[in-house]
Amino acid sequence: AGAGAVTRGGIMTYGRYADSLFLDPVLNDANVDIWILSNLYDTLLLPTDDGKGVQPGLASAYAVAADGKSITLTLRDGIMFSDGSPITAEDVKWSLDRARDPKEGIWNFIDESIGSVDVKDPKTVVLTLKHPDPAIVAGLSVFNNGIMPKKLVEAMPGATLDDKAKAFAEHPVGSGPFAFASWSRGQTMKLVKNQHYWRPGADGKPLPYLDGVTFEVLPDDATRLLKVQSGELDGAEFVPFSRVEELKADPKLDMALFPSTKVAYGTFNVRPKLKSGADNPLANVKVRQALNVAADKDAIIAIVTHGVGTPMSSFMSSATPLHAGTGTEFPADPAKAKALMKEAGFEKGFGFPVLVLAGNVDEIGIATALQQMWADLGVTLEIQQVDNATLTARFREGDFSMRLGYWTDDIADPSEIASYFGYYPNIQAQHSGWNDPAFNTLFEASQQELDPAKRADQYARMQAIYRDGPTLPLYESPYPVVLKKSVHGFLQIPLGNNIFSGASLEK
Amino acid sequence: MVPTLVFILVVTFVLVRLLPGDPLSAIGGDHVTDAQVAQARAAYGLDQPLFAQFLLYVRRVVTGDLGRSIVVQVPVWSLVGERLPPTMLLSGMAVAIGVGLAVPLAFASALRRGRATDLAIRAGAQVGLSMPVFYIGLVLLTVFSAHLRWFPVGGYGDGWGDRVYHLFLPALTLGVSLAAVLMRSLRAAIVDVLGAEYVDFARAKGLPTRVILLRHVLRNALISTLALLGPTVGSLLGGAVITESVFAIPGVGRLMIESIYGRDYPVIQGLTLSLAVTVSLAFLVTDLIQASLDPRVAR
Amino acid sequence: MTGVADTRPGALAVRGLRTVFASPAGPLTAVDGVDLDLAPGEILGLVGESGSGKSVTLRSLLRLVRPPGRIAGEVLWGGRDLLGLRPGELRRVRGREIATVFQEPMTALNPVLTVGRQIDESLRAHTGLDARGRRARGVDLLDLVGIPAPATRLADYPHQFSGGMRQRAMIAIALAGEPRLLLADEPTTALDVTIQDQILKLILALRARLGMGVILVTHDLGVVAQSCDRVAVMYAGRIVETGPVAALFAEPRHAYTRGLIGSVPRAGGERRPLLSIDGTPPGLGARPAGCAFHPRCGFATDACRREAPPLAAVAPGREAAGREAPGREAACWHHAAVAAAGIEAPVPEPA
Amino acid sequence: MSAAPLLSLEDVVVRFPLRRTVMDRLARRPARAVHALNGVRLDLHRGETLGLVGESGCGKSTLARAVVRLLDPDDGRVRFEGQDIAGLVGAARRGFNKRVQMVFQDPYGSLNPRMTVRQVLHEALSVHRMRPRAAIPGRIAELLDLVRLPPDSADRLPHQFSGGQRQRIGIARALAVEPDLLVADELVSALDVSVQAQVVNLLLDLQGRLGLTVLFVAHDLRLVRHISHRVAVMYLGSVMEVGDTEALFSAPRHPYTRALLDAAPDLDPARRTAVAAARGELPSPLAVPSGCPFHTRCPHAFDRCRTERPVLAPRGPAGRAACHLEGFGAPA
Amino acid sequence: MPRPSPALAGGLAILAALLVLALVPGLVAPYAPAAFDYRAILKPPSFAHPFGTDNFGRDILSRTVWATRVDLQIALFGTLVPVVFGTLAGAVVGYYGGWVEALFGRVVDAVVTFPFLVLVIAIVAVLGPGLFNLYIAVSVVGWVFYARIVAAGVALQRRLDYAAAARVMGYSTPRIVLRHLLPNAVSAAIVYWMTDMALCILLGSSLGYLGLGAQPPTAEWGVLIADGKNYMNTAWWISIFPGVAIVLAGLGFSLLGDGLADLLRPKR
Ligand SMILES: Nc1ncnc2c1ncn2[C@@H]1O[C@H](COP(=O)(O)OP(=O)(O)OP(=O)(O)O)[C@@H](O)[C@H]1O
Ligand SMILES: Nc1ncnc2c1ncn2[C@@H]1O[C@H](COP(=O)(O)OP(=O)(O)OP(=O)(O)O)[C@@H](O)[C@H]1O
Ligand SMILES: [Mg+2]
Ligand SMILES: [Mg+2]
Repeated sequence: AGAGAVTRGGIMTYGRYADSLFLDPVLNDANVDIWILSNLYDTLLLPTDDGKGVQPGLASAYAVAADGKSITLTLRDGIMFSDGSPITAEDVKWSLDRARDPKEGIWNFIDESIGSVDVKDPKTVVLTLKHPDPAIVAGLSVFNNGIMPKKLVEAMPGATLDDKAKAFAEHPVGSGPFAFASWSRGQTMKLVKNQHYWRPGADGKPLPYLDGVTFEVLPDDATRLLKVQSGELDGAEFVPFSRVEELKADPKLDMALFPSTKVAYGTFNVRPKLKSGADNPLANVKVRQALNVAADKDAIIAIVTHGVGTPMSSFMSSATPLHAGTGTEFPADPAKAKALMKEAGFEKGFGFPVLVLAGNVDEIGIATALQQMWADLGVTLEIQQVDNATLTARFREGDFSMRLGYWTDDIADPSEIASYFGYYPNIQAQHSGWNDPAFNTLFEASQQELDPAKRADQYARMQAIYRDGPTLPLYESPYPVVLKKSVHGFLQIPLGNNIFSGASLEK
Repeated sequence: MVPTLVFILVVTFVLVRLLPGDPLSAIGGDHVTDAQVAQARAAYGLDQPLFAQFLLYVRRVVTGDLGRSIVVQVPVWSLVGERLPPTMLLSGMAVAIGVGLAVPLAFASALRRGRATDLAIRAGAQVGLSMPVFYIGLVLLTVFSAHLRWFPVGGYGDGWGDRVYHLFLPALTLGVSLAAVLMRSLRAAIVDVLGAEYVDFARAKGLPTRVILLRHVLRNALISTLALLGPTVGSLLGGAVITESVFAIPGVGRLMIESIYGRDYPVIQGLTLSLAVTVSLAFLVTDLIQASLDPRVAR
Repeated sequence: MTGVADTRPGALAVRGLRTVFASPAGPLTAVDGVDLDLAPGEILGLVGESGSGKSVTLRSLLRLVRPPGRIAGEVLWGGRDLLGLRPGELRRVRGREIATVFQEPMTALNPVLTVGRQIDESLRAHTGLDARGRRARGVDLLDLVGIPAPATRLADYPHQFSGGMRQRAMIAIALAGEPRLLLADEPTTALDVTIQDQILKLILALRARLGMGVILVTHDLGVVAQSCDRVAVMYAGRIVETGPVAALFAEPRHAYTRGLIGSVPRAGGERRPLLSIDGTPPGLGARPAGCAFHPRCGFATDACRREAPPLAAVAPGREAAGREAPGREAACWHHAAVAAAGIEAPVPEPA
Repeated sequence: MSAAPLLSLEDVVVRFPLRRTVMDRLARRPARAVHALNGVRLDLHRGETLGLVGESGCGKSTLARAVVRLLDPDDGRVRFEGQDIAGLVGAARRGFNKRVQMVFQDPYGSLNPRMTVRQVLHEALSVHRMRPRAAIPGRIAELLDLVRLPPDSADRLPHQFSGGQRQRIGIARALAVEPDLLVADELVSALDVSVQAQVVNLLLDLQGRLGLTVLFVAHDLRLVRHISHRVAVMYLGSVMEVGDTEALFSAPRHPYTRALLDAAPDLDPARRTAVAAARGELPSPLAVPSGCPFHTRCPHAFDRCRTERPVLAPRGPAGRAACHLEGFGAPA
Repeated sequence: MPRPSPALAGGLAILAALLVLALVPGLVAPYAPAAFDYRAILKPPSFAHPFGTDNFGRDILSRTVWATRVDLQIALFGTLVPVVFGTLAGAVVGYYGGWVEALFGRVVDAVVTFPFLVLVIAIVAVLGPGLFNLYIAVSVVGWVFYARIVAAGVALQRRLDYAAAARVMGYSTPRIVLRHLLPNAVSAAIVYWMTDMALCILLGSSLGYLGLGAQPPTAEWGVLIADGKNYMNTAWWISIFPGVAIVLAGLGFSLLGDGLADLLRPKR
């Protein structure tokens, strides 16, 4: 998509696999919302297109104090909400205070380091930190720190702030490039161009180029693609990997594979005893390593992603800042696997179940392949498909042997994945029960480390330690999006955000 | 009807709470800490004893308040109100198509009993019965929407005409298996009725064949087949779950699955209740139609 | 063999009527060469045991037998062969010239249509009346068959009528086309005696008034005695004996007729054994050779086992009386012996 | 016949409540009931055949069923050898049924289509321990002989028999337990005259040989007259007249009996009439007329008949009739 | 013994063939049902793989054949408890009528109005996925339909004279119900059973679509069809052949049902 001659106007229709739940940046928690919220609510800073850094947003500039304990943000001139009312420093303070309130939603961990938000003057907001936080700048570009119109929210009916916010979320007014127009749940959501958006486009006039975006909810993969192929949609997300080749060959379509932070992995329960009281062979690191090297990642990539993915080289994706791996993590080595099993005393093998998300083709594919690959070790893997709630509940209670899952970063910083994957005090390292004091210490130190080199070193060591960790790293995969050839400038950044502000439709 | 509804309400209430996990485990995913879970449970009153929760729920239902969805945070009433009409329209059209297909086929089959037409129709019905709904749907979509472009690929449309147009293929999908079921029963009924003495009497009266078939045979044959229609509505809703996914129709079938997966207790309960009422109404309507066709059950 | 066919309007002559049903086990002959004559305005009773072919005979006249039944022979109605008519022509005969009444009014009337509607459709098919005219005629017809308050009863459904009224309604429907012949298949068997009595009297009155002929199928010899001019006795798909009612009842000429009459208890014989017929009628597929009745017959001889007797005149001299009072015919080699045995004598055991 | 009756009905009342539909409830129609038996009083003497006639729906079958305890009266009682049978339970009830048996009207419905004749009889004999196990086959052969079924019929299924033969199987089943009283409900109504005669002859024969008491229910006056010692005439759940057969048929003392006799088609073609014997139709048993139930159709009805219900009172030497016209039918 | 009807013969032949496949799948299936061949992924039908291969390179012919065993099991075990329990319950309801029948009517109402899929999903969610729990789920609901059919049949038989005769004979209630009424009332239920078995397979496939049916790598027709869903344009053979198998089995059951209906109809 050339930047030179963009065409303006038109409504882009985009097929989604599921509908949004609700449009409040603080109270919500699901990717279906997160990935589109930035179109409605702008943040002070914006993630860069490669997902690894930040760029100015509603704040035209920011300055981190030398001690790292405060940040001064300068608001851009003339910024307005989509209803035309000005965005004030009060709105910013109110929004950030709500976002960091531990009683509101589940994303406040991003703002955990903020001690207070103060309006210094109508154009300046100062964040005072409890401790230096290398991730906070990136955090300000995350959806939950989106800026909302304080007055409008508070004017909503409802007894509590939560009630008001929920009512507001049904017809939100935001600061992003698009404004909410209408929503038929389960069917379509219509966004229209925010006439007051600040950001200039390539032609010098404000973004977005499009007059609007219409999301259509099409849960069935085949149907979603048929709708693009028949020309009824301009684009669709979540193309099944099995269809990528076929769509690439279609001259009318543009099969985009956007780089992502998405990783697919397995998590083992490493507690010595299972919930049932039985001994857990997976507590033995040698067993885990044996299973790891027995799993042929390339074969899995071939089967599941039809060659679209790449093997993981660390527990985090190579698109995540401070990623430190080289080459395939645990390359396939059947002989070594057998040896390791023997060392561990499980020459004869054993059996255990794996939880996969019911109906998820990728997870079932992975599990089926693993089942076959591990059979050579005498390991019998029993596949149990469960729904998401069951999966999470059992996971959280430590009532599992192994599960499959995938992860994408929400913030351009490695701390998010590290805290959830390895740092025991947060959620017991993915509820696996893996508790490595060295990892924990390194992580805690890295959370306050402002020197990028030192922090990089800490992360390199964490990633090394994690090789004895509770996961089975599998593959990284891009976001497969199919677009009509006439669509230009649409972007899904590695953090998942769908960016429509730069998209345009060729007439 | 009321005792049935109460029974269903209690069963649903207990059942959904037996499900592992809760609304928060469904939506929070990997990001939620134990403290956050506890906090949210308290906020929704899920930490209360089950019985207390039930009393509270019943008290609210009696006043017409079905509560608010935990997952999408809208009142259950409006959610159901939005999602029920597409499913009703879909089912209605499916019934119309099913009956529309079944009647002529049943006649053709019954009148040419044992001959090639009959065998072909019955074999077709068997295929219709044996095909999974999602497969029929995808085949129809591929052929009529993607290749021939006669119909839109899924969706619900705006305005009545457009909606009927959008729902035609999904209704056909459901209608095919419905037609197969109805055809079989109607064929048997027609064969029966053709043997009835009043058909002989009608012929003895010198009536034209068309009058005999439509006025005497069809009407009587429909009566017994209609009895089948009520229960079919229930299974139609089951089939709708998958059809709605394949054709991207914002109906209650999909909402039900989503709510179960999301453990959205208020929505599941509200939906079950409204579906039960709908099905009961469907039974009532079939009873009424039956009564209008059959004076013997009236009075 | 019966003589030349009567070709006057309103006269019926049946010649060699055969009705065969195809079945997996081979053809089943339900009616096996029936000859019948009916003068205009005459009431003919058709009696016989269950399964002897009375109903099939009656239905065959109007080709109302359904597949896999096949009809052969001649049904001459005013000289025209009904079996050769095209469907459209046949429809104009059915209901208009020849009407039918069935045994079970509850099953012969369509339960989901009002009685008025069922009369109306007949009127529509057979008269040129407009809607108002048909309604008025419908009221007249119900009135004619003795249904009180006919105007209000038109809107009723059959189940709202009593058994007797249903049978009257069916007769009213049959009369809609002003037929010259009424085929009545056991019109009173399902009714109580008092109602049966009323319906029979009604049919007699209608015959007198409209001058139509009637074929009355029944089990009940009493009904025949009380309402018919002539009677034909059927056994195993054949007519075994015909004749004027009084003569035939007084002096049966076929062993089967004799057995039938003797089976009916009569005053004075209380608590004494009846003159029954032993055994059961033969199945359709396995009709005995010769006279079909011979296995149950006390008079049977080798001749009976060998050859089937033809239906032949048995009272010489009476034939000269002409068509209006055709003479007696019987299909029995031993009709003289049977006549001589009388109906009071004990049954001879079959040989 | 002054000895105590074998069985007596004392003011037996049976009602069948109609199910109320939703519409009935909405329209607040009161619950209605079929009045099947309205206080029937009748005695059955040892060794006699009592014929019970009446038009369809008058309660004949209901009475028969009350006698064998297929249903219990809502009021009044049925006494067998003086004992109220309503109180019999368990073994006593089984013992009662062993002595009071029934044969049914429908030759097709009254036999289990999946049981051979042998199974039917074997079950009856073994459940009631009528014979030691080893003697059962012999007894089955005896029974078949008794009802004149060929010996090779034992292993056949009901559908392989004709209607008359099936009724014989029903009789054999009843006789297997050697009852004192046999209730025959329309035993031959579904059969052809010729076959009727066979079964009637058999019944007459058995009654004489085994000393059975028979309650013979039928609507065919000729048959009832032929077979019965005494006859009871029912109308709308009440007994209108009861008396010795000969007296009742030659000089009926109730207008209803008269009408029934006149309506029955005579075998003699010479006795034709042009006018129907009875007018009107049977009233609905849901709304039995007040007073004499027959008054709506009775040519002799007068005011009293419409209000006061006549009781069964002696008429003539051995009969009773329920009619206000005491002199009706009396020899002049 | 009368000649078996063509329907009965045809149905039996189809099912016998399927039964043979179920018992000795190796007879026809050239490969193990779960054996991968990464070199032969998504291959169209060929001599080596007559029905082609799927995305794991598994042989569709072998999987379709091996699935016969699973699907016949589903048909049988998914309906066994409903048939037995439903029949007995129906006998009781049909015999006693009255308030028992009224109560049962309520149960039927509730079951018919209750969204079945909710129940299945709930049961599977509580007890875990897999065929056994699928059986439990369909049994919880399924018995009602048999009970309804049998109850209607028994109520009909109960009114016939032979039932009255059995009571007059002084037989005990269990004897009357089990020996006399039930054998004459079950034929409709048996015919329905045949249809139900076919429906059960189909249900298994719908649940397979939702991931609640047979678990991988078990080959099951419905799951096989669902597996092929994403390959309809590129590898039609994945779902066509199992689809044919389902139709065939359905045909077998339905023919058998028709044939049995003829056979079981009591002779008159
Ligand atoms: N459609 C048919 N297919 C085969 N056989 C038939 C058919 N209709 C009648 N029959 C047979 O033809 C024979 C004559 O039947 P028909 O009904 O005429 O007897 P019927 O004398 O009227 O007896 P009933 O007094 O019982 O009415 C019977 O054996 C009957 O079974
Ligand atoms: N189980 C029942 N439920 C409701 N009504 C019944 C029942 N049994 C009989 N009746 C009604 O009771 C009345 C008497 O019936 P019953 O069978 O005793 O008459 P019947 O004299 O035997 O008649 P038929 O000659 O027709 O056999 C009838 O109106 C009948 O409809
Ligand atoms: Mg007949
Ligand atoms: Mg009776």
